[in-house]
Amino acid sequence: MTPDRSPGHPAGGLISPAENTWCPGCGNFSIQHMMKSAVAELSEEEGIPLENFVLLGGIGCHGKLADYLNVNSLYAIHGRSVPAATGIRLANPDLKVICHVGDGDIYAEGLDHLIFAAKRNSDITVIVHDNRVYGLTTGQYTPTSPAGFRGRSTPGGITEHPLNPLGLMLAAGATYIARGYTKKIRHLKDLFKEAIMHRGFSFVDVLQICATYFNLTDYYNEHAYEIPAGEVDTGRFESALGKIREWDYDREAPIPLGTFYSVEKPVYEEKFQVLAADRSERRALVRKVVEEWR
Amino acid sequence: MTPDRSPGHPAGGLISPAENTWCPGCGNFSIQHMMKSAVAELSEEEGIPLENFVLLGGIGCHGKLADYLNVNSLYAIHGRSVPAATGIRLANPDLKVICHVGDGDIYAEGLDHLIFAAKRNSDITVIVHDNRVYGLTTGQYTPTSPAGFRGRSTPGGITEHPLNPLGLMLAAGATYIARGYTKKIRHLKDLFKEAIMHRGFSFVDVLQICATYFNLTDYYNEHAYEIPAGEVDTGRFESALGKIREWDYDREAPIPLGTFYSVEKPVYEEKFQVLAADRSERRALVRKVVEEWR
Amino acid sequence: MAEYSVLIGGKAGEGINTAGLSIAGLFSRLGYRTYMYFDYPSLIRGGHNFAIVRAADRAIGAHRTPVDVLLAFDQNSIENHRQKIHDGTTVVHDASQVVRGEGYGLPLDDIVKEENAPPITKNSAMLGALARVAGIGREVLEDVLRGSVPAKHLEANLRVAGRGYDAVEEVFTVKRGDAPAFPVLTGNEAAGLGLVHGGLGTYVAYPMTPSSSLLHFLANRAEDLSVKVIHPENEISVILMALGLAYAGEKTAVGTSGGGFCLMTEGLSLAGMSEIPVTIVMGQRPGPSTGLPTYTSQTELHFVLNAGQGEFPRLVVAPGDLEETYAWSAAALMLSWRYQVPAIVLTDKTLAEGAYSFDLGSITPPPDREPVLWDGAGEYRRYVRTEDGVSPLAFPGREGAIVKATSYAHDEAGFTTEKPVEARELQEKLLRKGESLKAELAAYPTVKTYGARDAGTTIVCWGSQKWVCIEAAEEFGARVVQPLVLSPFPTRQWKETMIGAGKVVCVENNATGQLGRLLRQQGFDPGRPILKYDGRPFAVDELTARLGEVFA
Amino acid sequence: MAEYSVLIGGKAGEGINTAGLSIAGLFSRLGYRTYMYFDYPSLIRGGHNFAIVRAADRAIGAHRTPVDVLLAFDQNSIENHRQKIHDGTTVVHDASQVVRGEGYGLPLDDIVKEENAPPITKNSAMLGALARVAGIGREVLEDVLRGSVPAKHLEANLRVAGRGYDAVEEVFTVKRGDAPAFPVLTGNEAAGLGLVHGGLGTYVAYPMTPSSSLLHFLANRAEDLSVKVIHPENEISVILMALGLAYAGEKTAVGTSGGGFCLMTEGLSLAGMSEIPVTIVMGQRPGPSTGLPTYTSQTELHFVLNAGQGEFPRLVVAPGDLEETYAWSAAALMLSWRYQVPAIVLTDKTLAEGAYSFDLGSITPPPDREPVLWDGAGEYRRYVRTEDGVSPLAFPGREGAIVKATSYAHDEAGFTTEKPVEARELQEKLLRKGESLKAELAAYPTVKTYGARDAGTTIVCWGSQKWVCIEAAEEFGARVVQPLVLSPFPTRQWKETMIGAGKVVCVENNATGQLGRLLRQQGFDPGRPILKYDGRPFAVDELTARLGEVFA
Ligand SMILES: Cc1ncc(C[n+]2csc(CCOP(=O)(O)OP(=O)(O)O)c2C)c(N)n1
Ligand SMILES: Cc1ncc(C[n+]2csc(CCOP(=O)(O)OP(=O)(O)O)c2C)c(N)n1
Ligand code: SF4
Ligand code: SF4
Ligand SMILES: [Mg+2]
Ligand SMILES: [Mg+2]
Repeated sequence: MTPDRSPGHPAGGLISPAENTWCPGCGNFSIQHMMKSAVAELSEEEGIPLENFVLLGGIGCHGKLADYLNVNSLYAIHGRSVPAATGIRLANPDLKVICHVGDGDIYAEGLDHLIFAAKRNSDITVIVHDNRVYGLTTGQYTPTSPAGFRGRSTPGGITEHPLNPLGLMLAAGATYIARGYTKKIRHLKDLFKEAIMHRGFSFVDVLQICATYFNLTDYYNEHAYEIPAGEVDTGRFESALGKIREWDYDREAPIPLGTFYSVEKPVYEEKFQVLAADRSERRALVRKVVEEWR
Repeated sequence: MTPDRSPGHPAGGLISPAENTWCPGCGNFSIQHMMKSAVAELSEEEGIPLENFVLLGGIGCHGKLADYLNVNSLYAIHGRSVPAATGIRLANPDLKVICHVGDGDIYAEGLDHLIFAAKRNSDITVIVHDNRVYGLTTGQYTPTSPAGFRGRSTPGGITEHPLNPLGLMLAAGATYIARGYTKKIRHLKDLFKEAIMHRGFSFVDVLQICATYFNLTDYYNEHAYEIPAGEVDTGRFESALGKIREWDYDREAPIPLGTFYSVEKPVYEEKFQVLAADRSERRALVRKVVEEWR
Repeated sequence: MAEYSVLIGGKAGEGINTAGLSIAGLFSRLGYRTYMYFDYPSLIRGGHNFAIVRAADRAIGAHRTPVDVLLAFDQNSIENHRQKIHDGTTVVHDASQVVRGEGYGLPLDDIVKEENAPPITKNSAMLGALARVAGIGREVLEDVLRGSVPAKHLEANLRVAGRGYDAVEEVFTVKRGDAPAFPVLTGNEAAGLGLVHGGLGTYVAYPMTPSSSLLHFLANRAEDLSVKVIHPENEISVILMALGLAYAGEKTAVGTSGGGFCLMTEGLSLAGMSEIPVTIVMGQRPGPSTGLPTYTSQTELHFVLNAGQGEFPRLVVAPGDLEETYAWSAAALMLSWRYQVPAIVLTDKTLAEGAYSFDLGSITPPPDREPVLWDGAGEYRRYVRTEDGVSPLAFPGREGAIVKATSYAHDEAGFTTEKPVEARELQEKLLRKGESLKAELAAYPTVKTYGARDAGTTIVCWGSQKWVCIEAAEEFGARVVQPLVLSPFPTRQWKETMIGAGKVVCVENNATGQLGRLLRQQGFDPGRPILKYDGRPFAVDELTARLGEVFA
Repeated sequence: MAEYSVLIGGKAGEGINTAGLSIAGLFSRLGYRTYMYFDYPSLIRGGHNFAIVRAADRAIGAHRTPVDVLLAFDQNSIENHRQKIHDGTTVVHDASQVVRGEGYGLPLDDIVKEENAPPITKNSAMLGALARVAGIGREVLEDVLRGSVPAKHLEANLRVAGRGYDAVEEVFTVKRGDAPAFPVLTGNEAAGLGLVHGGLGTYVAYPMTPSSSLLHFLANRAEDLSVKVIHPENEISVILMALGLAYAGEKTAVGTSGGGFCLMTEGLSLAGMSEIPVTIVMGQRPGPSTGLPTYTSQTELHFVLNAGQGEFPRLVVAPGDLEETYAWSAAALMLSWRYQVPAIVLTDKTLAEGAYSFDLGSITPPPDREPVLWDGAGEYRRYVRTEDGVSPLAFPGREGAIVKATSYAHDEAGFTTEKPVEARELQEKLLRKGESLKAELAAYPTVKTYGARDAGTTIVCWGSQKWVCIEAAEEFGARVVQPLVLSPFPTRQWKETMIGAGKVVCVENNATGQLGRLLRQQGFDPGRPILKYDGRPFAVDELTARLGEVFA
């Protein structure tokens, strides 16, 4: 398929008419626009028809992205879009399935699904809008909030330490692990494209600015850096882990951005590409099974 | 409290009158008896009253242990005993709370709870009866079944690779991580005691023989070995991880048994040891809050 | 009628279920319709399992307490069933296990040793003994074994069966019936086949009694039936994967029991709002909570009718035997797609794991219903308002369509809205689909009756308790009325059917009379409740006695 | 009656909710009872939020469409509310934002700049303007600000408020009423305080509108009220932690809304079987699924009545205002412990997030009920069978007791059983507790009525719609009947209350008439349904019009 097969969907048309209700200064805008560009560019460069992209949204500020892009979408429920994504990919191997999820959404409510998608090497992409706070429910701590964080459910500050989601993903068997930051949009777009094109499960934790409840812009601007080429051997577990552990979402430390891990493994859904039969063929099969019953 | 304060509960009396319905040769017997001894010995050695032990069971063959020991127990639901355990510990800091869970139970159905108990450093002990199969539902694959495993839901064999639960626990922030084997009962008992006495979250993955659906006795006997003293620095993440990765529940490799990791961190429940008030005191507080409302 | 009842009992792990199915096969081969009740506790080896196989010269679907032959592998299999033994009962027992035996003792340990056969062949010895006791020819016995035992074990089984045959005497003579030799299937197997008939592409499930055997059956026959079978990490994942599959165009069903269904309720509500079709096979067992996991109940009717937040239509059907299970599983799947509503096939352990003669030829298949697909004209709007409430479907990957499905209140294109008028219209659209579905169902056999309309006494029942009611009703010349569809409730059909019902009783396997409650809610009088809630289904004679108290 | 209605509108993030509460405070201070309806979409900044504050010289709990004063921070706050403006309405707007303004324009940007005050003080300017328009003295205004604004911001607020005061004229005069200055609380706050009154030790919740503010309130006041507040990873964990806490003796409540409640249903059934008490505050909002997350509905009645597999008693109460919320939250917690059943306090967004004058002194507290505790004699058996079905409690750590709680069918000691007789007895024990609870509730005000018994027309309603019905009923001289307890249903009280009810209507915030369905199920005629299902509660005038259609 050549890129100009979809003239009705220029990249500009990818922004939907839905009214955008994110706060001024919200990092979600960067994610939205970089995902839009990533989709448009992949469609052009790789000849993927625009109708073959599917976005899923969790519930939270992040999930609104499903409304804001003019792309197929399943705006699902809190914490549960990842298994739905696997279902979509199972039904149609041509689809590029991308989950936009939140840190409360997928690291708290639905963490097991994330781990199993990684374990299976389900051929989907998960973009976590990691603002380290529950935005839409007005500011509670999440699994990546730093120790001491005072949210509305924990006004005294939490004593817990955050999860390092990249470390968890590595332990779970994810085959692509990256981190982006909403103030580095070009870099973010490249990560999105890489993740989407990765065969198998791809995971991008995006440090997303929440302008209203947890604005870490200064902190991130000070600490975040793009991993220089060659500094990580993305094919090696130990090398990836070393880099992943450089910052633990808690300590004051340099925050590496980029791709930490990228390997090939058999894709879960491919084992199920059995012959599809239509209904009347299936009925013949039923009759056969009953006739030869034992 | 001196050990002989509980004359009504000699260690022998710890076996309940409930009829035992495990299969002959099942590894659960070892876990039951070693937990019984661990409890009895801790009661004697540490002066922990027997009534301060609470066992929780998941649902599966493993969970029956809750019936089989004459100790306080909450025989809960599939995959969900870990948060109940945290609740128990929150209510009463004197209790030693021990979850007996299954690999289907806690690595599949309820994995998020396990990870969060570790993240919080909840002061409970989790013993996983890891027979790497769903026993009570007659033999399906679990998250620790090896690639190629043919279960009743996957007669063609799975293409997925297993999770390494110890690796996940380390990534989640567990402060005590160990592995036992039901054919090394003395070692198992020592691990149980160590885990129960650990302040904070303790986790023991027990390679448990399922005599009926997945009998790995020969394989384990051949590969399993106790980690020699000093070979792991249990206070160091990297050292623990190296040992944890020696065997990944899949490859043919030596299987280390013993304690991989053991560190101290603040205990989750301790932050909630607020002054307990009785009901009439609480009512006075309510009145005060209303009177001073703003 | 000619009928025979055989109980076979032993320990879990000894193959009692399979042995029971072989006994059913024996009678099938002779031209009888069979039914098997299988009773087992929640353990893997040991304990006490038993199967009661009943065969008759007409359709049946329930057991009776007294048995003609009792085949006992151990002492429990005699002691636990004393009340089933009467003067005419022939007892055959394993003399190596049973000390206080009666009837014929077979030294099974010796027999398998002498025949150099594996222990599992002891079942064949019992089958042989049964054949002889029942005056069934050796050639029929061997025929049945040939049809059920894998080739490499056949010889040993034939030898051991012969030993059983020779060790006892003919007590009575089963005459050849005239039914064809129907295969013997469980309710779960019929459900699986029915779903495939309806167009199933993928089945997703997490194991849970009594629905696990549906998962196992479809997994085992996945290639034969051209379906995909997926077993994910838990039931939340099950329902969400199913919705993902269906959103992308794949006809998908899931199976579970009460505890797993709890975990699916949030996904069910998502299905309701997003209008993504899914069919749930819900096998009831006694709760609350883990309860009696391997036993039976009819306790989830109101739960499935009301599960999930918000108000949305759903199809709930409760078949009562294999043919209904097949037909309504197919119909549920098709109607779920036609109206984009969730469908629930409500079974229970009695039906799901019970085995019955299956007459595929006798089934009137439900009408073929196709989903309404987008015609490709204009701009695609996933939730376009239509008269019957159904919006045409397109699936991602279709050129020209942007398919936006959502859990939020939404406008026609699928974008979130919070406007009061749109919210109201959306709710009305959903309810309109329910009305359309209800209208369509008017042409389906949603309420079935058995017996004479002017009987003057009526037994109302649902699901697996249908056949026991039919048999018990005969003793009283009563009529049986069974709703097949519980939602949308077939109000008109019910009203018409119940005209002149006379004295009414409502038979259920629960403690609170759930169908009775539903009937009252619909404005009907459910009559006197007859309830059983010990985890076991009614036996015909037991129900007859209970009915006697009311009808006397 | 003397009454005033003020609407304040602006963008999310501008503090409209707080401003509304200050307005309510102003009227409270003057001796009025107040009610505030707060309307906001699901977003954090921008959009359109508004509060309608109504004050009257007697108890109220509903809004009316026409307003006396409209305070508009932006254009939307005028345009969206055209139908609320009438001849007598005074409009005050922020002239820096509103271009097509009417009434008084305040240059709020200039004012805060000139006063060197933070933007949030614009609310005080509006409050000042309102005070002047309503003829309320400056000293009252300042008093209210002193009572609500933190000390360090007080000065700036006073200055800005004064600017607002000075910029407009007196239009009417609010006379001093004679009620004491009641504090203004939300339903969630009353629920939290009521739970503490009932003995709450720990509150566990995962955030979800409309119950999040209960979590925030208790977390904020945890020390003041001596409770622990826990926010775990999801709702499954919430309910299981709560059950663990209660098993170990801690009185625990949880809060959620429909989607979260779905995830708690398996734990609810566990509570039913294991007989571990838990109180669930269930705030309804419009579904299905995510639906309209910040709006209101009464759609989960049958879901909460039937959620969870198996059959077990539960207490379901639906308070209709703050005093009922306080009393019944306390009662729910105590009765849940007394009968070892789950209790559900069913609220909705209207009640949970609506604000009302709270008269703690007027509340007749529910009877103090204590859990039945083990007397220490003999061997402890957790599930010993008793006449009323309640087994004495002991908690782990108690010497001499081995406390075995379980999800399985069990014997008296708590060991698993699969025996039919024990299973039946267990089920009967559970139901017996429901009967005992029902008997006890006979002494509670489970059905409330307002208006004359011989009115000849009756409005039935439940929960938050109580007050709008009371007001609308007055126009027709109709009587209002409100069930406070929905399960176990107060059959006798209902029957007695409805004698001579005459023409009956049933008012609900849902599309299918859920209370109506419940009444029919209980054998009562619910009358004509009057339903609203656009996510908004009825306004008094709106309901009056709808009633007029029926009563005319
Ligand atoms: C089952 C369930 N529980 C709770 C909620 C309420 N809820 C909506 S959004 C949200 C928080 C979202 O936080 P996060 O995922 O971090 O997203 P963000 O708003 O920060 O993008 C919650 C708890 C819900 N919708 N469903
Ligand atoms: C919510 C729910 N889903 C499914 C089940 C059915 N079930 C009971 S035991 C079990 C498997 C247990 O496997 P595992 O945890 O490995 O325990 P094992 O029997 O091997 O000890 C399952 C799936 C259940 N009880 N509850
Ligand atoms: S609350 Fe935070 S995450 Fe949500 S829209 Fe506003 S800035 Fe963005
Ligand atoms: S099935 Fe396996 S785990 Fe279960 S009791 Fe038998 S041997 Fe043990
Ligand atoms: Mg977030
Ligand atoms: Mg297991």
